[in-house]
Amino acid sequence: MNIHTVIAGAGISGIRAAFDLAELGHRVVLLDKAPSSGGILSQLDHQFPDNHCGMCTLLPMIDRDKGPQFCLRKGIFHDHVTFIPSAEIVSVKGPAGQLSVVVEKQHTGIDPLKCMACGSCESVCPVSVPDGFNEGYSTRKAVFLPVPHQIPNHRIIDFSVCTRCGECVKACPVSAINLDGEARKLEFNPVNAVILATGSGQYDPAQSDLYGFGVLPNVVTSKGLERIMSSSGPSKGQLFRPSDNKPIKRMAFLQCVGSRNLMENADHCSSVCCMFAVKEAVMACEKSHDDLTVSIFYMDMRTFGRDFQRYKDQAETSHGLRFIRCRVHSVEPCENTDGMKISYVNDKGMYMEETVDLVVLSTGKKTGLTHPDFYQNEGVFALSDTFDFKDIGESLVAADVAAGKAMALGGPPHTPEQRIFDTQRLSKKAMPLLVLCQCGNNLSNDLDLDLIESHLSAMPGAPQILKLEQACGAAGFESIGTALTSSQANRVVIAACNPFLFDHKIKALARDAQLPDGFFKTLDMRSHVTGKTKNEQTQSLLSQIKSTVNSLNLTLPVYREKRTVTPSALVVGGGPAGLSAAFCLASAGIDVDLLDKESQLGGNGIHFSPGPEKNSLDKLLSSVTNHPKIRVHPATCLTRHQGLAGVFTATITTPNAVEQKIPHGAAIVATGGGQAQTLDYCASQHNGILSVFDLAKGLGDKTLNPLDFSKVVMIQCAGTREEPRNYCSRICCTKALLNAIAIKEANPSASIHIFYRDMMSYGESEKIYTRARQAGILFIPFDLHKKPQVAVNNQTIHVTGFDPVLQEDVQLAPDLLVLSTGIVPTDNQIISKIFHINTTQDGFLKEANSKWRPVDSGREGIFVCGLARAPLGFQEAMDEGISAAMRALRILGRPFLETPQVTARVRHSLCSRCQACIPECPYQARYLDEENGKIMVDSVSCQGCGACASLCPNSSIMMGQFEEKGIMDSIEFFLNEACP
Amino acid sequence: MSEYKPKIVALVCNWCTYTAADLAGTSRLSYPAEIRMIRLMCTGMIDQKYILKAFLDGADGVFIGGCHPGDCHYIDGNIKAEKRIGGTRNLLSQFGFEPDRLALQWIGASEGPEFQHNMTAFVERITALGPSQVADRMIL
Amino acid sequence: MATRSGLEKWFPEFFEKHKAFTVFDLLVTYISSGRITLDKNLFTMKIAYHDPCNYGRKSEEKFGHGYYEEPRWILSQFVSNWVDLYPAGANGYCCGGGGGTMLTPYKEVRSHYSRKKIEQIKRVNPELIVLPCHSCHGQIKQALAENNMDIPVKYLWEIVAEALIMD
Amino acid sequence: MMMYPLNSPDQGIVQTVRSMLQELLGKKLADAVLVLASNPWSDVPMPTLFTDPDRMEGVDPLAPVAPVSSARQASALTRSPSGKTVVLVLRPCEIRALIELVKLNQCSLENAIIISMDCLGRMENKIFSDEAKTGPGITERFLSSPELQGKITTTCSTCNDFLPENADITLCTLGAEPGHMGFEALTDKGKALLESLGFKKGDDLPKRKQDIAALADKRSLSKKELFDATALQMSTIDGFQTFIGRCLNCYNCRTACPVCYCKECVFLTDVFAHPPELLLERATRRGAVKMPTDTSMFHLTRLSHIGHACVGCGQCSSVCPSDIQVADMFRTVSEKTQAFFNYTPGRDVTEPIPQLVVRNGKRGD
Amino acid sequence: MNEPTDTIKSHAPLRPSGIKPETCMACGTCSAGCPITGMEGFDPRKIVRMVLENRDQELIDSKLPWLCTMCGKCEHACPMGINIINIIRDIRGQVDRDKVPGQIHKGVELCLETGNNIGLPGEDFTFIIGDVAEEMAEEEGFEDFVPPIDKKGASLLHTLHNKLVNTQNEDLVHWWKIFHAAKEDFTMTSENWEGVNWGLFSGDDEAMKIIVGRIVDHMDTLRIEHLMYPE
Repeated sequence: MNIHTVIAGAGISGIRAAFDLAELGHRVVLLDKAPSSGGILSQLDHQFPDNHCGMCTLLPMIDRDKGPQFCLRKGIFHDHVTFIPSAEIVSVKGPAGQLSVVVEKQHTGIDPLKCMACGSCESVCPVSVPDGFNEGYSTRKAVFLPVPHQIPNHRIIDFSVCTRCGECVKACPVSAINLDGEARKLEFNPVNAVILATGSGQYDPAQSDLYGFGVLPNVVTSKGLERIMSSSGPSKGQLFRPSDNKPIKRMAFLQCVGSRNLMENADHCSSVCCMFAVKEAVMACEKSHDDLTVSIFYMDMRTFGRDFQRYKDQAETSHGLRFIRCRVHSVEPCENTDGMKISYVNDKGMYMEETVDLVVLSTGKKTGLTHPDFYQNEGVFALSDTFDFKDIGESLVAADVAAGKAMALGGPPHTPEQRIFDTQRLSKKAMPLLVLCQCGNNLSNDLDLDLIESHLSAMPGAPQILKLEQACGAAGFESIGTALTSSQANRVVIAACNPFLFDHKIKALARDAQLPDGFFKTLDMRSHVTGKTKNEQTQSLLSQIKSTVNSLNLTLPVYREKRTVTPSALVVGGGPAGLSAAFCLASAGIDVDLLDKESQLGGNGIHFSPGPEKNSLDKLLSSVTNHPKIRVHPATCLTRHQGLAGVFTATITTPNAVEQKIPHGAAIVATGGGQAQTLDYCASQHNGILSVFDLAKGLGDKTLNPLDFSKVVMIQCAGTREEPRNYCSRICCTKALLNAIAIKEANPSASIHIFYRDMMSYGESEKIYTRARQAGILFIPFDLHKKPQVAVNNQTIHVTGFDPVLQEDVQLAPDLLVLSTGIVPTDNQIISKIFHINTTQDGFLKEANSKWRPVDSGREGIFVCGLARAPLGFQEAMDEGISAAMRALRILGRPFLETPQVTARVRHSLCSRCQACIPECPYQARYLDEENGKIMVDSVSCQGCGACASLCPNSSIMMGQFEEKGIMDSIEFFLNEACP
Repeated sequence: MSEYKPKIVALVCNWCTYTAADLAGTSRLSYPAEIRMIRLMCTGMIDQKYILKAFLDGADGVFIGGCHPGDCHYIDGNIKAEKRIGGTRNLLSQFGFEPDRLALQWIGASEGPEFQHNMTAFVERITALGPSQVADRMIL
Repeated sequence: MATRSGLEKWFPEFFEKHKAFTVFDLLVTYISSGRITLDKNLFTMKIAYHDPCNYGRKSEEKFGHGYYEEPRWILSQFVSNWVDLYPAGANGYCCGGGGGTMLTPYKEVRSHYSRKKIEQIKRVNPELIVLPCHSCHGQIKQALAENNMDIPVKYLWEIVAEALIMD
Repeated sequence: MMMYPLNSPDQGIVQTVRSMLQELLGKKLADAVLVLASNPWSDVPMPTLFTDPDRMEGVDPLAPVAPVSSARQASALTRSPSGKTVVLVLRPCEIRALIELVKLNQCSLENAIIISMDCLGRMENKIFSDEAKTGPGITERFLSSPELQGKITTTCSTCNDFLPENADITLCTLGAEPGHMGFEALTDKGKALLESLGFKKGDDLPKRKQDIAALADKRSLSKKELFDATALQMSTIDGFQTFIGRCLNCYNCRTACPVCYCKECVFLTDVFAHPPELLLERATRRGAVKMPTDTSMFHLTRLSHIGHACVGCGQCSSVCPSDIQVADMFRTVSEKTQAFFNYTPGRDVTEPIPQLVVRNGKRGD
Repeated sequence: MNEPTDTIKSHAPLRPSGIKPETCMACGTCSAGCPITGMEGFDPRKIVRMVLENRDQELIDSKLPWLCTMCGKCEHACPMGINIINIIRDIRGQVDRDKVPGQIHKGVELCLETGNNIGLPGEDFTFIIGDVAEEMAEEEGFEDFVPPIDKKGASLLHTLHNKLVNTQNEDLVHWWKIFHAAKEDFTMTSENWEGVNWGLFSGDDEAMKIIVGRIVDHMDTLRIEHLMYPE
């Protein structure tokens, strides 16, 4: 099989990049150094804002049948993605497009093809070592399951601790263990591209003598706490103190451990730790029913995501979290208890000491990681800032950008698989074939298969039965194939173990037999058969088989709507996000209509002063305007948008008031934002009071001269990060820092004071903050209840503030006062109505899911990016544009969209048109076809949740494979099992 | 008459609780044999008829397991289910069904132990309640 | 500390003609070369070791090496039950008498400072405290007395001297 | 609230009302009127749609009978926009049902004028027919005879929602001296209509408040008795089973029910079309199974589908060929369902249906 | 407004990392870790802040620099590597000598005058040494011990902490015993025997240099090869 892309690192970014490309029809090899997929997220069950998982939201939504339809934590199963665990790329050679990629796959001791995951090996292994999955808070054997919930769930051997005693080899019933194997080299050639998504490690706090990590048992890392609170963790989700399993009453988080520290060579912010800590604090409070005091010791709470500030505020008010602005020096044990003492200086400048039961270290990213030597080879794309910590949403955007680069190297044009169905066979009465695996006779102790066989033959719609010694092997599958050819069976139930493993093979069987995939069902004979006695287990299996056979018998072929996709895109807004989206789409061969209400493209970028940002925008602008695939519509408004994913129509009004219709397959909304206005701080009362953006512009175009300013005061968060605009605009702090540095560099004698609440120099912009301090700029933090006061008297600006370090008032009379007023979206009121998409309470376009679907709107085929969605920087906006384009390509990149198997269908003859199902659909996949007076399902947007079906009182909605009758019958079978 | 064994139908969502059940299964965390599990894509898919059917057909308990709020693969199917099931429980309670016989629990994908614990507890609870009043009636 | 930095700063040529040793260097040399032998049965009580700032942090910063390992090596040669205070080494607490504060009239501040040392000592509860600094010796003795704690304090070289086996 | 009293109208109450409705058409204030009217072919008045005022001689909206819930007819009339103004003369329970149907997009009130009345109840068809035969003017007789008023259905005699809500005009008889009545405007639309018909605003009917309170007390008391008894019977599945024991799966109740809006009931679809094997298997397991099957399932399902929306009209009981007091069960159970959801059917078109909308109360547009 | 140039900030000695005090982000680590934060207004972070604002004189006039033990625990954890100890020492050095509190400067003066910090006359010193040595010689194994003073060509120079010849004579013998056992050819000096250099604490580089110079002189004049650092 041709491999188009090899992706190293199966963390969330790697998975996303893999799905991106797989959805475009590329074949992808995804590998990970670890024996499991999911990266750090396999250990983290909960993500804010809802503090639960939701990882499955990442699964492909278009052409769902190609992807897995179960929890992503279990593993990666996609027709176009091959996952190789315990493997690393060792070399990449050759030109882009024809790379030769050599991968080394570790020998893990257990042959996955033989292993049946019985666990006998583990039970006899004499070794016990700390379990890394639980951050050392539990133990594991040398042969172990690296991630308990993952599939395939065969164990691996950790040869670094294995004593080679051979007990496991003896215990294995299927001789799957080989202690002497060696790493294997696999070569993929030719490969289009390689994506490096290997991620970052975490700073090891044991390397510091300050925090007592590794010495004091109740000092844990944030990841450690996550494990302690996890259901799959050492205490099964109970929040206990590691040293003595006592409940925790007081907990302290220490932020910036290993970050923002020049002495650790860490002049960066790790970006995610603040919100991570707040989330964990909230979870801990919830777990302990708020019988817990949590203190978070911080320098700046970096709530720079659009919705983070409110999340933090909410956490503070509802759980009484204490936020203490002081970096803690070190952690000391208490006398006579397992508690710890922490000292700090409070906001009154007083030295305080307190005792806590648990100290959580918010450890930042690891430093000093280096790229492999092939990193800069042509065709190798590392995720931007591979080694940085990023919020999930941002990681996905970065993955999309890398996938976009890989895609640009060319891949297959999407040629959907042409499935032929044996209509004659399908139209016949349901004839099921039941495959009963005897698992090499291993099941005979637990199950009486003969009895099952005899009982089933008496059942109405009785299945033809094929008993196999081992269904999972190649021979087994061959026999099933033969049985299908030689019989008229048109439904298949395979009762075996580990059905997840069969996913691929079953699809192949279905293809050969010319039957829909959904006509094949697997039944897990091991994990889902309950009961203690053989009789109980046999009965349990029997009723499950009956129910499965029955519901399959009732399953009808799905009418597969083929919707021909209009292969062009609409991009609304010609700022950085819109431009980069348009260019990405055009590069993939898609026609783009780019609309901007202004006559000049560039959005906020037109004010950029000369520099790298301006250069890259100019380059993008010229690429866009000169691209043959892009039609630019300047000074044009969008007035109407109708249709469904793949077949939209937009109505636009040109400058000379002509209406025009533009058909397109997907739309990207990038209508941008601008600087907010404020009335605070005497904003408009003196011409020496400017906004941070106006100052940047003035310094850039030289209309303002730094030498004119001798005393400068800047106030951050002016009118923002408090209700009603309670969000961080993300870029003002960095802009203010750069402004200040520019002034100071040109005019070293100028004094500059910056009043700030939390300096949001996240990630690498921390370096700018450091540089600003070193330039002699003075920073004074303030709280909402002690804002600096500004007055304008006799043409003089007076600023009075309070310096909490000195505990003194500061009086300044600057000749320039700069306010960071933040960012607000433009036009979203109208645009959200035109597209029928939602906005946040602040008027930003709301994405479907801030973590997992960061640029999807709630409606399939419409994507949101840039400032219209959230405040962000120039590069971030361009990246989001690409991300949106990649999402759009899932639709635009294929000639037609097909109905997946589990999809709602309306039986119009029954439908009363009450329309209750329309608002009930979480994907806006239902609509009233007014012309025909029918309720319709947009079968592309429908994800098969069935909320409509359960709602509809006269069952006019059918869910493919989950028909009401089948479920009702199953209930009846289960409740009326006759003892065989 | 041998020891009373309740009949229990579990309607579980594909993404979370079924995954947890699977994890419990593969982790060899055994749960009571009385449970008969039906996998649905989402708890939001649960028609009230399924619950009525189960009780009228002699189930002693109906267990519904879904994703935690906020966790739903389909955004809010679980919340819809919660509301609907609340109504059904209210209805059944008027006909003398103990409300405890119908349980709705959130069990996340990685919560294998929770699944086991919940199932065991539910079976215990139902066993303590004894057979449903429908048992051995000829109604349907 | 003062002498060494003074020499390095103003008399760099000193080191061309002479060699200088710290107390640890000498003791390590004497012990490891067998020039002195120590009685291993004399110090069996629980002994806590205190790191003076001068030999630790400041030495580390000024001269690139903190004397953390050496004294512990010396102790290990003849003391069976010595323990560290927590935190020790580079993050250890000053006795409270550093920086010449023993010579200032701010006794109250000094005692306040030494409460940390006392807390540390209490957590370990030793029978003897050993340290290699005259200042620390004075300050810790004083602090113990102020806290009514009856724990003897000895110089590192003092217990070496006491354990000498003379042939 | 505005009362337009009519003291001792010459023509009598029935004719007064009739004339008023005729005038609405005559003055082109409405395009059509849906109202109960007798006709030569039926012994009970039937809902009738009039466009010609001259054909309205049989109009008798206050007649104590309702052979069918007019809500269904009203719904059929307004299902899709006709552009015509229709006057709907409905009982309070029928309006409530109509409001529920509006929420389910089964009809629209956009161009409707709703006229309702102080509802003193209705008789079963047979009783009405018998009483009507005893002499002329059954309606007028009913309005003034406590004895006849005692012959209304159990549902009506236990109904304390006898005053209309969401109507434009109420035909008021409660509190009026015998033979007197009043027109009450509940909305601006109603007020404008009455005034353009030349009615004069006046005082409230003299005893109206007392009469309403007295009737409410009486009805509430009997309602409580009925509900208590029914709830007791429903409190076990055996009691329920006994209650519906005679059910023959005719689905009359659901056909008559004004809020059971499905085009085709799910019980008539393949979901409940059991093959013989299944029926036999059921019987085999239990040794005996009552036929027809799924009757319990039917009633419970209906309760769970529309319990929240039951407006207590009693049509289900009236149409049951097996004399099952379906309405008693429905009303008793639904009262608790409605309390559970804190929902009152028919109160307000904007009140969301509890089981349907959970998406942050937000409907897509 | 022009920045004054000769400020503590401007000449605050840099740590080897070359970090300027301006790098301070006022995170509070130093103050949180200093055991005397809050005592008499002492607060390392505040001191750094004042230095950054060129409020040198306020610091020089205060007793704050004299409260600090210069232990360096603050610096140890300082994420920005600010050299707080040297700032303290810089301030101490700028204090008028007659305003240096307590014994520190007096000791320095005495040392410059008399060769030791307590102004012990030479004959008293010789007497004490002799007396203690006699006592020690009574112990088994040290019978032949004679304290070497001003021994030319000795191998090792041994300076003394003034308190050993002052209040704590009994502690003189430990090193003598060790040297004796190790057969070390050491010597003390009769003049300028002081091993402690309080110029370090008072911030007095000039005095410090003189006192260190005396040791160099000893080594040269007595032709001693090795020096045991006093502290």
